Amino acid sequence: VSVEFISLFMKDFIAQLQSPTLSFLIGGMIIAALGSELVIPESICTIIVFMLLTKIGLTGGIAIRNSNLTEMVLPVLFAAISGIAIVFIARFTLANLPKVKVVDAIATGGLFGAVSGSTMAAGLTVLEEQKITYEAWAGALYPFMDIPALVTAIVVANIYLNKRQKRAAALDPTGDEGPRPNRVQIWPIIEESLRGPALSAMLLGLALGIFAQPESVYKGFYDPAFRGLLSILMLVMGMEAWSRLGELRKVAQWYVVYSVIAPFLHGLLAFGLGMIAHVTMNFSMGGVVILAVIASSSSDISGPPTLRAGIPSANPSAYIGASTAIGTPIAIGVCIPFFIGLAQAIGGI
Amino acid sequence: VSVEFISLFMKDFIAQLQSPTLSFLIGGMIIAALGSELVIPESICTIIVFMLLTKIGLTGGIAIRNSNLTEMVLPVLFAAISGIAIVFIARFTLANLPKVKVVDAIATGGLFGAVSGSTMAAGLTVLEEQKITYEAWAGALYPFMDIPALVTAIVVANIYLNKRQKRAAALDPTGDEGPRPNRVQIWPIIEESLRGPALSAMLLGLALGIFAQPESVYKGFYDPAFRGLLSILMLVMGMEAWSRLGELRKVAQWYVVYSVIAPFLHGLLAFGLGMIAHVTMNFSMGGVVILAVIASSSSDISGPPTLRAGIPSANPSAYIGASTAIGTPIAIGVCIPFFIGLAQAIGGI
Amino acid sequence: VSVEFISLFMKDFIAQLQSPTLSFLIGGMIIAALGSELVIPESICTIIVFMLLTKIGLTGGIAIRNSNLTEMVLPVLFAAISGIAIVFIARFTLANLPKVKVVDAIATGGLFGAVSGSTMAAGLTVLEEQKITYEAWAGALYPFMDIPALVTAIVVANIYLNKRQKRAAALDPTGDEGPRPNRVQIWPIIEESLRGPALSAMLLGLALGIFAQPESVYKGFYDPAFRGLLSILMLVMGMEAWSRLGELRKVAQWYVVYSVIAPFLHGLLAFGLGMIAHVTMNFSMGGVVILAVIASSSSDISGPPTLRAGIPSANPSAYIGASTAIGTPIAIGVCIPFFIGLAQAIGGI
Amino acid sequence: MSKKANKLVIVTEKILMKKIVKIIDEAGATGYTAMETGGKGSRNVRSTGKPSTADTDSNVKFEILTENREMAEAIADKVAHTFFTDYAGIAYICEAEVLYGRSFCGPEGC
Amino acid sequence: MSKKANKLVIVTEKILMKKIVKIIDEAGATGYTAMETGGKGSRNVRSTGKPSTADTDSNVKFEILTENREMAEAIADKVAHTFFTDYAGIAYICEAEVLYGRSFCGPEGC
Amino acid sequence: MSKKANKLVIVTEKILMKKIVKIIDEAGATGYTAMETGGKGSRNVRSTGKPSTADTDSNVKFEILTENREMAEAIADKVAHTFFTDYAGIAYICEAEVLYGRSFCGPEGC
Ligand SMILES: Nc1ncnc2c1ncn2[C@@H]1O[C@H](COP(=O)(O)O)[C@@H](O)[C@H]1O
Ligand SMILES: Nc1ncnc2c1ncn2[C@@H]1O[C@H](COP(=O)(O)O)[C@@H](O)[C@H]1O
Ligand SMILES: Nc1ncnc2c1ncn2[C@@H]1O[C@H](COP(=O)(O)O)[C@@H](O)[C@H]1O
Ligand code: NA
Ligand code: NA
Ligand code: NA
Repeated sequence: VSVEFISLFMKDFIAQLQSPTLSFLIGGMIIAALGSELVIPESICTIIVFMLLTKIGLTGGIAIRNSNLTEMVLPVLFAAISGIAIVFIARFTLANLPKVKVVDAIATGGLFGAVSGSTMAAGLTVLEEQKITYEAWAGALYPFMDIPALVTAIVVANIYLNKRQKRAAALDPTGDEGPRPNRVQIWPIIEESLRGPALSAMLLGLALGIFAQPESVYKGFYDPAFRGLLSILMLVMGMEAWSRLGELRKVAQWYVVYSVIAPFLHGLLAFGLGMIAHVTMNFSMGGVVILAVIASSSSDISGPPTLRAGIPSANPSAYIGASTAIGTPIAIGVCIPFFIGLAQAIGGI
Repeated sequence: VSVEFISLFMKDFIAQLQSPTLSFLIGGMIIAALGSELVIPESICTIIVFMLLTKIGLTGGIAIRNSNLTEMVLPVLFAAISGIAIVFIARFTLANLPKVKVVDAIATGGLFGAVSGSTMAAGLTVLEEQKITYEAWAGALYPFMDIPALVTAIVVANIYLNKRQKRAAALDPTGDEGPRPNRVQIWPIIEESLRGPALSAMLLGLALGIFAQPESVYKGFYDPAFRGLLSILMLVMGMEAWSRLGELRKVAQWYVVYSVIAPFLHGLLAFGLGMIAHVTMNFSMGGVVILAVIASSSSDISGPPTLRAGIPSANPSAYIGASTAIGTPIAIGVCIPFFIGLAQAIGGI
Repeated sequence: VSVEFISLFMKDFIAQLQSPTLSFLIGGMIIAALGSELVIPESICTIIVFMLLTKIGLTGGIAIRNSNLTEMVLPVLFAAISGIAIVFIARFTLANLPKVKVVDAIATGGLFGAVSGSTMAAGLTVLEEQKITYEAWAGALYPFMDIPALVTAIVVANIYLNKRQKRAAALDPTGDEGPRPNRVQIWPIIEESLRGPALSAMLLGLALGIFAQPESVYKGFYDPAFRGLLSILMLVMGMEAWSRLGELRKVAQWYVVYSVIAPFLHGLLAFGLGMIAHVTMNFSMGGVVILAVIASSSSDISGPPTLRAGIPSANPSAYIGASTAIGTPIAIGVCIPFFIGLAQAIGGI
Repeated sequence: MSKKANKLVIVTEKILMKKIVKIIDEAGATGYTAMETGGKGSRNVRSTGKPSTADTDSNVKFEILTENREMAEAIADKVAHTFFTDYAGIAYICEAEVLYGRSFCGPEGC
Repeated sequence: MSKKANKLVIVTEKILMKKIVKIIDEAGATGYTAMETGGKGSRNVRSTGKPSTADTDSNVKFEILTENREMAEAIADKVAHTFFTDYAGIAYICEAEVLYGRSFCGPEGC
Repeated sequence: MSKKANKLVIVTEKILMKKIVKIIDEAGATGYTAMETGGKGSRNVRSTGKPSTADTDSNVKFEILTENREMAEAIADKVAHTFFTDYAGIAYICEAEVLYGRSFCGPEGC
């Protein structure tokens, strides 16, 4: 079995690296490494992200219209659990490593717990290329992992900072109270993430899919353009990944180790939870893969500004560098094929 | 009959609000109201407007090639009449309301008389979604209403200003002449409007449709992309409408009243004229609706700068606020369904 | 025969000016001449160029996969020869004309020797519109003409400048050496051109076509969008051409003469060489036309900055003005139809 | 006629834009001018994960003309103390002389 | 070597761009630098109906270096009197010292 | 507290951006602010063939705050001598007073 597994897996893996989605990612890293001056304008990236997430939302919305929501409960729950768990994993592993500031570690956990719309889009596309079916509403799991992760990270970080501050005040001979601890409001954080460009595009699509009749533009515009636009975005992410590698040098080596291992770890955690839903609620294997992929992904658009505002004292070069330069390419280029291979080998699909 | 009319109309109305075009407009207003940070880059809006109007022009041009122009005469004439009439309506209603500056009112009339390419595009699309036929050259009516309205507004405003100035000079004891009245040249205004990005795209498409063989790109690119791009633009206009509401607070309440009523009034005026053409020259009912829709629309791209330059002393917050925040959403979201419903109920299509 | 040729040719010529590609170019020049304020945002031009060249690259790459490379040898060789020859033509004709600075002339030669991706795209499209077949890898000839031309120009210019400097130093009574001649490194120039946005997009596509499986996005996205995007780019180039005419007035009249004649001359040279490949290696007539078209084209994206950096003392208004304002429209609007007509008349296709 | 003024310049990270506008307004400044800039300093952080294409739009630069130096310093203090420990930023003052500016000298001019 | 100069700064609405360039040229200035800005003042008007995404590109800012103060003031007067009653705008002067600038000190340098 | 400083402004062609950043860094400046500008001078060259839509983005403007005037002049000299014979460009100095700036006064403030 294990031999068959390996062979199946490797065969598959190579094949998937040749898929448009992944090959453009790799292509982007290569041309950036070769110092190409190719630039995809920011406005183009913005509109691509908008279209990808609106399309994912529309798909979900149209699907939800005629599907019983009870089967969403467990996956949604597991998405949230994964998002929260990932933050604590970082808190108790990365944060304790030498030369790693605790707040930076927590922020990094938050970013890796949050979801990257583009990574999810890549996952969905590769699944389709592999003719693996999944629940059309699977994309809608996004916010249920994204928001809990960001909220947890910001809360945990501020609790930590307040504790440290109190301790400092206590030791302080003058005995004066020092700046009073700032209490974290949770709702504003949730609001802010919901308002981010990526999530609001997705939720807009979802709402339109549920309440309006967007089928014509969906079939005629958003759906056909999806893969092509994604290929451009993958190129950009590849180039970005390379250009951000430098930033990582400024921070502790451990971030490199973390951002290589974490995507797998997080993905496996979610994959495991997904399998429970697969067995109990026959959540499709495709859905399990998606759960694993969004868990292994780390947020690129909305996460960073939210964390920057929520944990100002954390160093963005640390968490953004880790996720953009290593986390994301690993998630897209390695984890997607890996979890699909895993699903195929296990689920025999 | 009237019962049937109402029922027909309401049924229709709800259905149309679910159309991609209108639902994206409403979606845009809602997410803006919820404070979403979603942004569609300006460069994207620019190219979308270009493609929509080029496509409308191409349609018209290709159609005109093999259609006798005599049947255009009456609709064109009525378009011009509506455009001019709308300005005078504002001059004798809005301008006389308390707290409303006369020049502001005239400028507002000019903007509401002028045409919004995107509203027209929305109208054409909803007509197609409703399988209602119209003359392919109907889009070419645009400039014949747009330019007369802007020219009239600027001329009327300047005549008014000069009069007032003379009166002031007369009362002035020192009896000196004061700054001599500035005479308005009409041709430069026409030129300027023709040169605006929206109109020149439309006319370019028209010319290419008539003189070249653009069918291949038309069928393969401009036509298929039309609805999808329009949906994005509608989203933007919805967001804009909401974000401009604030500006209106700075100006007299009457602008709100005006911009709610005016689109209907203007549309009905044009609808009536259109019916004459329908009866006498059997101008299609679809064409009548388009005439009504462009009359109820107010210019968003080329109109404002033209008026700003032509009537500098008018307060842009007044006329732009009124048209963008209320006039346009009413025209797209209410007038389009309304006039289609009217046509269906009357014309029994 | 010659009568038949002329007739064939003229008939053809008119027809081709109506093709979407060329009619948009002409349309652009006209609306610019009429002072239209239409603007296509720079970010849109950038992404269009990216998509066109990626598509050309993909086509080539996919084709190369299953085609023996030996048949590419001769065309590649001829491409390089043309590129180099064009520089020397400028060096020994334009450079000796009154009021023309030698370095400016050499730079101009370099720009006209280099290749315009958009002109090539236009050529390929018109060929397809005319149902004329060509080797799918023909687009890959681009760099083999582009780079040699730029390198030659920069080398020749610097040798000239160093010579002149030495002479000056020699005459100089004080006999001091003066600034020591700066030696030209060739490799950096090659690197820089390869890194330019246009070429790297093309090479990226090529690589992906060869090593990955991009067929799905190629068929579903890059290929169908090609002509439409090209039509927009043609419009922009037409507008640019007109707006740059002014710059030419600042420089010697001879640039006008040169940029009218050169495209034909260069095209004919390459056409002749192409015919050799046609006869000896049965290189398709379509391929011959492409070779002629890229020879008659002059670089618009990557060429100028490379030359600006490589020959700082040359006046960009001279070479950019000449190529953008006259060279490019002639190449696209006249040379493409001309060489297709020629091929059809000669090759009897 | 003209009126002496202090021109306070603040360059900082773009995501602080709204918050700094708030501080400026609260300080009672008659207005401000804002533009996108890029740059490099002691901390050269990019505060978003968005692919940043140009190197000229990661920061925002504010120019605030104030009549008295106190207000300028008040704004600078508030901004610096609130943000400059955690965010990249610099603040400096130049002398200027306002010739026209309704917000500054009222509609009748300086 | 260097040359004292006046730096006239004009911030106003974008649609006036061409007209102000004309005034600057006619006044005989040797050049100008223009950039997109945003901002807020007494009248905070948006002069187009175009969806304006950023808050940093509704205005244009001109910087004009002039040798003598008269020219600077002449330009400011002309611009202010022609436009500032109806359009948003401000004009102020700073002192500067030009080190290099062909347009300013001729090719041989300051 | 505050610290007197010289603000060196360099406006030149965009394609020189990277090279000028290099010069600034080598000169030991603590930082710089860069932004896109357009403008007109004695040579009004467009140094690329790219369709340039706006008239406000053909140039780049650098603002470098330096503690001593020597460094400012050194940078200006280097830039001017290397580029201003062949490229459009201008360089001038203004006085400024830095209130806050970690790169400038260190983390503990000016
Ligand atoms: N010496 C300087 N001259 C001009 N601008 C500077 C200087 N130092 C810092 N800046 C600007 O201030 C921002 C923040 O600086 P810092 O907080 O030191 O990273 C930088 O991104 C630059 O835009
Ligand atoms: N106090 C100020 N400081 C800096 N810029 C200002 C100030 N007041 C006005 N401005 C600028 O001048 C423009 C026009 O001002 P106003 O005419 O007062 O609306 C504003 O949009 C700002 O960009
Ligand atoms: N008198 C001036 N005032 C402000 N900026 C100037 C002036 N002269 C030149 N510039 C700027 O410096 C750049 C290069 O000038 P030049 O080298 O003379 O073409 C121009 O593009 C302008 O942006
Ligand atoms: Na995740
Ligand atoms: Na109207
Ligand atoms: Na060539």
